[in-house]
Amino acid sequence: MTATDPTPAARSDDEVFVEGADWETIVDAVVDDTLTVNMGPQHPSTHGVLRLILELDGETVLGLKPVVGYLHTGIEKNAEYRTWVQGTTFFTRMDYLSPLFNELAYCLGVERLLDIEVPERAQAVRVILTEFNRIASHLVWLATAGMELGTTTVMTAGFREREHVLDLFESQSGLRMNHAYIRPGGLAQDVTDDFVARCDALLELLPARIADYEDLLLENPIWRDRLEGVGIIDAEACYRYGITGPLLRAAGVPWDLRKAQPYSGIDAYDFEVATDDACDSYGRFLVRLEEMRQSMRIIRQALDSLPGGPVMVPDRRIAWPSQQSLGADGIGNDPEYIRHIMGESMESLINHFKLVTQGFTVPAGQVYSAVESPRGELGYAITSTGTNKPYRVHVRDPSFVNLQGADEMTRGLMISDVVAVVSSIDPVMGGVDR
Amino acid sequence: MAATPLWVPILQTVVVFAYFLLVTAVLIWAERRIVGAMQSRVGPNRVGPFGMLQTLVDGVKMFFKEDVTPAMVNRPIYNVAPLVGVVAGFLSIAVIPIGGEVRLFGETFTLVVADLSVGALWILAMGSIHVYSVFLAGWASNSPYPLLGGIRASAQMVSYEIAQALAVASVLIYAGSLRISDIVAGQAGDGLIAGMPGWYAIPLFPAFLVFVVGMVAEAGRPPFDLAEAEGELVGGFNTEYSGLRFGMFMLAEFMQVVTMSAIVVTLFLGGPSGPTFGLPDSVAWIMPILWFFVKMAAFIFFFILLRGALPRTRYHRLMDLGWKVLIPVALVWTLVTAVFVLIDEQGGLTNEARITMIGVAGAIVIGLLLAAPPRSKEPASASAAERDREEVAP
Amino acid sequence: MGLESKLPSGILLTNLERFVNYSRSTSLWPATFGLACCAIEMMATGGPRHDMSRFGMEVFRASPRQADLMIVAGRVSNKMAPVLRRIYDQMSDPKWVLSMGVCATSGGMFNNYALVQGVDHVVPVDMYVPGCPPRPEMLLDGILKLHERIRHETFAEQGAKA
Amino acid sequence: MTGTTRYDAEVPTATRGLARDALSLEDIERRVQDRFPTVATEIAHGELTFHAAPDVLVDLLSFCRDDEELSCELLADLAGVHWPAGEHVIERQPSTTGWPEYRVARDRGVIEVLYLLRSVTRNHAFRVAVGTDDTAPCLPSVTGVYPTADFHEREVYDFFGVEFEGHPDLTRILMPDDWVGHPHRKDYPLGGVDIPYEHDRFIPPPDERDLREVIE
Amino acid sequence: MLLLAQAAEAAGGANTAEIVLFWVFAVLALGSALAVITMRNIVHGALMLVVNLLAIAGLYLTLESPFLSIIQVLVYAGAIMVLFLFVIMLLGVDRDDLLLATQVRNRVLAVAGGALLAGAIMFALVGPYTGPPSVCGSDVAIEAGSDQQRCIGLADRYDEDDGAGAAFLGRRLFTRYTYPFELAALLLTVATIGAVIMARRKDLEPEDIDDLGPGAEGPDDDHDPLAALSAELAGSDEGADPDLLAGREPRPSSDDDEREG
Repeated sequence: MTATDPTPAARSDDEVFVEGADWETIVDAVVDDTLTVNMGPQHPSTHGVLRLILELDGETVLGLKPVVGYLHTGIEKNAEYRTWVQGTTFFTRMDYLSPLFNELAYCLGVERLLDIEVPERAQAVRVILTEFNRIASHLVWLATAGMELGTTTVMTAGFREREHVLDLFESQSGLRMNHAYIRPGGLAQDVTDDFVARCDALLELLPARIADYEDLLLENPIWRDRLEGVGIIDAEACYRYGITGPLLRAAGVPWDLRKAQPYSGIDAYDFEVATDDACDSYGRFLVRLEEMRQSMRIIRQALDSLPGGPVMVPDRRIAWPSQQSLGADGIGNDPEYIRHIMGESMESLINHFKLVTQGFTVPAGQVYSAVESPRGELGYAITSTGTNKPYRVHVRDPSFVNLQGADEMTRGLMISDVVAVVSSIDPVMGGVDR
Repeated sequence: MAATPLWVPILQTVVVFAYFLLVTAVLIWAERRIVGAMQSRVGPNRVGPFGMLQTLVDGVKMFFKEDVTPAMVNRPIYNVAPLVGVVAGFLSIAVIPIGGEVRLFGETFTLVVADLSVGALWILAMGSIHVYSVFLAGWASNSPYPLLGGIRASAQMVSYEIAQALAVASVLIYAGSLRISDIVAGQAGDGLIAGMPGWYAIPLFPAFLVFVVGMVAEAGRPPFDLAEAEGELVGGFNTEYSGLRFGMFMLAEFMQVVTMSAIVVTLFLGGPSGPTFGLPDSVAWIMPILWFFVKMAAFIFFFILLRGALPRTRYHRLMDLGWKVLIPVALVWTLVTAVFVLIDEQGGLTNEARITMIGVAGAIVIGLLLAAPPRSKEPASASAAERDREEVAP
Repeated sequence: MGLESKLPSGILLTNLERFVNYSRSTSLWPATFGLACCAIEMMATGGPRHDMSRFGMEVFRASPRQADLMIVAGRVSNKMAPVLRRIYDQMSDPKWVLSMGVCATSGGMFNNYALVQGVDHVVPVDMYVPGCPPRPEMLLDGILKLHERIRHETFAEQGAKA
Repeated sequence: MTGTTRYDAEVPTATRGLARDALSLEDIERRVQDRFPTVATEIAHGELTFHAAPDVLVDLLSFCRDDEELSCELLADLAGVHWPAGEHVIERQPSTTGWPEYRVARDRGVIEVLYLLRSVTRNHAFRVAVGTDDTAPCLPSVTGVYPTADFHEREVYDFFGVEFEGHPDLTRILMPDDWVGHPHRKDYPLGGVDIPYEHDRFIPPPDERDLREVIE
Repeated sequence: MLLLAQAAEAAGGANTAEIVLFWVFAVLALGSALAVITMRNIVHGALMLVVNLLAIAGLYLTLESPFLSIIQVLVYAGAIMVLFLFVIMLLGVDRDDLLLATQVRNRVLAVAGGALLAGAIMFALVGPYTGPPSVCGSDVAIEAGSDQQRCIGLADRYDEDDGAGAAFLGRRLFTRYTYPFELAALLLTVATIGAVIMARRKDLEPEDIDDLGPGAEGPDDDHDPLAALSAELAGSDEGADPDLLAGREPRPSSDDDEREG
């Protein structure tokens, strides 16, 4: 290890400080009358492979240190060796609860570098699908929170509804998760004919189910007791730790990138930013419930005004025509186009061949594109050197940043509250570790 | 007693223990099915009819699974701990009659292993012995999570035992005996109002409530399963256990559910008593068994519903409930019962006076429950939710 | 191994073997070992639509000592590999490992510095389920095939594996 | 909160406590350059970048955070980019795209660290880029200004080896503690790294692996 | 134990079984009592104490007093020992070094206390107050002089009530032994208050912790812990007494009191 010498003087005395070192050294280092408990990386309540090192006095938490990296996949590095389009397939696997947001944020960045405007239909579909994705993600949050707070019924309920959303995704992209459906320049393919009908059916179903959760949980004294006043973090501390998303909104700040820096034409739709002043886990619960409703509101409006037209930019240097009339694979099977490249223009054929094998190139430059993912600001800092591959893509994942607040939120609470707090942060380790 | 042939006590013992084991086995299956149904799932349905033999295969699997003894455990205590739980469980069911008088081969006997003169206290004592199982398991495992689980368990069980004992005390005072058979006999027949059963749950309703809450905590079941607390402490006290020993813990846990249900039925709901619908004597002895089972099943069902519906409580909330609510209520009610019994013994009361007193006491209790200070947050979220729902609806 | 390793071999053992293996296959409790995307699908498999509990498998044990099956659901990083191995070692015999998804099976699309290129480098795998992530139906299929295999294993084979 | 609802309607959407006039990129540029004349600026793709020297970094970020006009509450992102020494233009395709050729030639390798600052109240964002030599990369830590930089700087240290002076606990965050090398540098290979397993066994990289050997 | 209870219930009079049981329990009680003080591991010692308490409960059974026996299990083994173990585990004092008397004064005190206790026991055993009449109560002895054996179990004294001995015990406790009973309750209260003060003192700043003063511990029922505490804070400056701070004082006294009651 080549770490710089951590300066002990910088630590205050009341702060229990545990380094991200090996377990044995931590055990040796801690003071005698506290109990050091290692939660994870394999623990039922740490959302996958998060590891929490807890300093306990009895059951009271004196300090919490998140240790991450157990799911580090090297996606950012991998993407440097793939073309721009292939990048989506990597980034969609990052935060596996909100794959479409990852695709969207990445594609927005690439599109900004390319300086292209995505067709309206593609934008609307992007909004619809990402908002559905937000609902699905919040449902999984509800499910895991329920599991961690000991009510398995909530867990199964969350997964039950999520299945319906995944059905919609599958019908459009062919995959339940990790869709790679949003591509630089538009969508991989147009939505199916029954898309609107499917969405309508979902919009019929979901409000009633969300109402069910409210019946089950809102007035449930144990549920409220577990969450109310637990994991308090105010707006000031949120800024300090860079925390965004439902946590910041539950601290009373209506900060939402959909309003602040609208993308994909989402500012055309009328919706409200859910906020709460409680700053606690219960407030986050309410905010997320409300966000699901607002997402449905957006989807409703987007469906009602779903424009026609292509779902891919007409620029032949980036994509081949997307008005497919045949098949569902959606890749270049427009008979007009095939006739054109096969029979009429050698240059078109070459272009198509190069596009498929090498991909397009993207002008040099650096951009940072951010969307409001279910967990907060999901940003992609993309660097291009003008080649057909990204030079460097760095992902600002909200879970990664939000986790830093866990220590402040849990200090002085009990072990059982740690679970509630971590679940209210809703970290997705795939995003944290990348 | 001296004239009883040897097979009678043997039969009593075997039947009672087999009965409770069987009920426990069915309970485990039923819980998985019922919770499954609550969660729009199916539940185990592959082994045997409706998957009823699922418990059996689980047991066989655990029996044949390797029993790991981690290196750093305190070996003798680690090995003994699960046994203590199972033994205490078996012993506590020994004093519970699962039926009325049975006539078989010219012998008349009750389906109970031993009708001790201190039966009611015996149950409590065995409950307190059971604590050792959880507690020592947690300590002997020599690992943080089990230790925390064990500490939680002991604090929780000791606290709730006090409340439970006080609730039982009011039953004992009311019944005037420690003997289970006397308590059951005292509840037979009509209550104060003709047609109402003479169950102690009615005059001693607060004690009954305290006991029901206490038994959930005592059995360590959701929402009070903090000693196990899968989401927080992995498996709590049993984290380090595997194979057969873990099976024993599971058995002990579920047996406690059955035992507690049986005890509450016996102490508060008249045990096996119930109408026989004028059946001939030759078959009428089945009815008490049936009644007992039905009442017990109702409470078991209650346990399962709790598991399916509620999140786990916070630990200090559990302690608050035990010390600040249940114990005072049980204490007050024990005193009230004692005063009531004393007045009754001294002068005797008319039935009307008793009913009035019970009514007044009940009204006070319910009034207190309703008048409890509301929670700090305003309870208006639901209305807001409704409003928003209407807005969103297409 | 469990108790059966202390038994003498013989003709009676065959029936016992069948009975015990049937019990093991129908009461295969998974360890909660979720890693990445696949873990979500694994949870969905336990959810209402696919319902693993039909096969007696909804008892996800948080403590590896009480689990029979480790579903390696997701990519295994080099940092995670020792933990995974340790959890595998903590499981009591007999135990089975199911590698869920291509990342766990072979590293999948992430052929890079960070990931273990196949979890079989770390623990012995009994069943591979392809997919990225596999659908719940695929996982169920893999589990059922594993059940079938467990039923036809002999004690000697299980002992040799451990 | 008062009233009957927790999501009350009287609060203006999205902008409670926020809605002050947004600054244009030029305004921000002017504001910063008034204070730090040495800082170079660049506006491209609709984004503003300040190229600062390491020694003004902490001052610049403090200014951006505390300044009444800029008031950047959030350090939204902190990313590293490695520009190794030498010339690199890889697989350029002017024939198909027609975009101008991009060529980078550096006589010394640089690790560029990008700080993305965001103002919630003013709703603007801009970038501060700081470069450091890639042979002994070292930058001042900004955890004193933005505590959120803690994880970010650990990540950049982990991936690029940049030593952040003044960071309270600069250890690896995503890679194992005993990992050798900084994997996101350009001179670090994508895969094929030898991974030591227990008992000093090595699993060869995928392309050199003999499967018969691995499955024992 | 269940079978034993049955046996004891059925046996009625003295017979071989009872004698055998007596010896079994007696040896168990003595052995476990020895083990309590010889075990190196505190938790093992505490568990031995549990065994000891259970054995004594068994002795009560052979004396035909199931009520007392079960109360022994319920209160001592079930509640008090669990609390003891709880404290032991919570504080993590299961280490050997704490078993060593570190100060000379402590050793002297221990020896002196032990000698005093031994003397008292010897005095009680061989002194003028023992003998058959004092066991049974003089009136019983005269009345039932023909049957000395039954006198031991006091069986005929509670023949009148439920057979468990609860009513008899209760009557005795609230008539003849009222004052010892109340005294014990008082002592327990004082011990509890003392324990609360001890616990509260932990929250104070280290420099504020010093001696409570000798008067604070005494059986003074008007003692107000908060007043003492505030007086403390106001600044009585006697030297800190480590024994007092370690919380050793209240527990033995409460223990003794309970045994009396």
